[in-house]
Amino acid sequence: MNVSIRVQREDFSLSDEWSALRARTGAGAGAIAAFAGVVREDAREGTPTQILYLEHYPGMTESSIADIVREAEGRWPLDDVVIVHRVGELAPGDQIVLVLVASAHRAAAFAACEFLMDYLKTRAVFWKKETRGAASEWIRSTEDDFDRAASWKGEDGAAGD
Amino acid sequence: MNVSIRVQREDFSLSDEWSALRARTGAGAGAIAAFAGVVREDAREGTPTQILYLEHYPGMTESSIADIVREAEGRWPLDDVVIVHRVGELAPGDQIVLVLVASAHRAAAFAACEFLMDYLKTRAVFWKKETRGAASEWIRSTEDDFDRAASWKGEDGAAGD
Amino acid sequence: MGAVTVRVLFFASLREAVREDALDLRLPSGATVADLRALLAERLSGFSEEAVRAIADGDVRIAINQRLEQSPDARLAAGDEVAFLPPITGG
Amino acid sequence: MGAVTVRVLFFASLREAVREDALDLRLPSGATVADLRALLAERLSGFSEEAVRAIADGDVRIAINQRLEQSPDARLAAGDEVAFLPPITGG
Repeated sequence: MNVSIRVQREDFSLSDEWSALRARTGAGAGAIAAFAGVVREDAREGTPTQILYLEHYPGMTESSIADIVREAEGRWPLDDVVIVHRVGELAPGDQIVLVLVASAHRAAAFAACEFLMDYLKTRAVFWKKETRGAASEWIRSTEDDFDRAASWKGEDGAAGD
Repeated sequence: MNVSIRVQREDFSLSDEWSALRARTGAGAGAIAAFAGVVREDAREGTPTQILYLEHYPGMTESSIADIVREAEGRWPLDDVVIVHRVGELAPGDQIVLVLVASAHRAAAFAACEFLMDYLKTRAVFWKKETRGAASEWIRSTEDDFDRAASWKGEDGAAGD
Repeated sequence: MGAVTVRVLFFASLREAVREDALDLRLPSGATVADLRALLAERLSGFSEEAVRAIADGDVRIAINQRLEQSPDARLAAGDEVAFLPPITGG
Repeated sequence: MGAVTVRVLFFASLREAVREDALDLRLPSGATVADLRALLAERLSGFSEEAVRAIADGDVRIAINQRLEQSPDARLAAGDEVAFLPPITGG
């Protein structure tokens, strides 16, 4: 089982990640599910170009993602997981997140990929700041995501382990 | 809404399909889900190298896939769908199928991608023949897939339209 | 009485049994799918009993002009493409 | 009475309010998370009322050595990394 988790400012290449995963898994993993998130253009008319700034807690963010990958491994038979999440300033159209999951089974690959994305988008340790023209604000979730993050971490979910 | 459906003997390049889709969708589609199927190595010990031969009905196969893509479009808001399915002789490790779905919404992209794969793997008009050493046989589904295929096609589901 | 010519296609196991992927067949005007099955069975008898059995097999579906046709009483028209489809296995 | 030095980290809106991403703070031995909050509020008063409010904000969670710590009575040890985390928004 290969797990690769990266939080980085640089853009990523789906092609490169895909080729590397295919080279590792060969004919063993019959199913590869992938998801890429792209920063969306704001649909509201007349809004100035929107810049998204993402901040993370180096170490804690990665290890909390590693925890959730371990949880996915416990639920589904997985061969390979690649997660790349960007931080820093991003503009509409920029790639922001990539998840690749290889498994012998199609349903497992899909389910794990969606599970990991749901976690990343709502509960992973990232903060987002949105800038439109001169106005900037830190986005506040309406729900208390951190409580939920704490609940999956559980007693033995020490980050960094 | 772009829909691209190809049934072909040649291998496909996820990178090329991905780049083309990204160029078409730009910042509009925030979510891209992808699935690739790879011919699996037979896990049974001592089995000779397995060759898979896929046959289709040119025209009917593609148009029945187009029907199911239209059904997916009716269920989820989709921006772009790419389906490539290979036919002919395939060996373990060979790519066999690729589905890409772009949508503004993550859940829609995942659901439509999985829906399309389920259709392709069980109900699309393909026949499979497996060869192990000197023995070849056409695989028969245990369920009557065609009845189910007929049911989703419905009254006005004329192929080729 | 007039006649119609239809194009008959075979796939997968049936194609192998018949040893052809396509045939042009002349049928009397007003011929039905059932008539076509009977004519084919007759033509193939002595050539391949496996093909005869496969043609008669209820699991083999018919598509006319790439659309599934459930009724054995459906009439064939000149130029129709009639496909004999063994049970599919998906991709 | 001895003292411990801990490293305090601030993120996102809190980092901006405090205008620092990290501070080293000396606390009496046996100091708790609540003591740290109080000391920080005192240090920041007069500098940034926004920062004082944010530090006191119940929505701001504490992680000790990258692990969430719910209890205000948790004791700090020398070299601990204590992070103040505003509500996350996910990636």
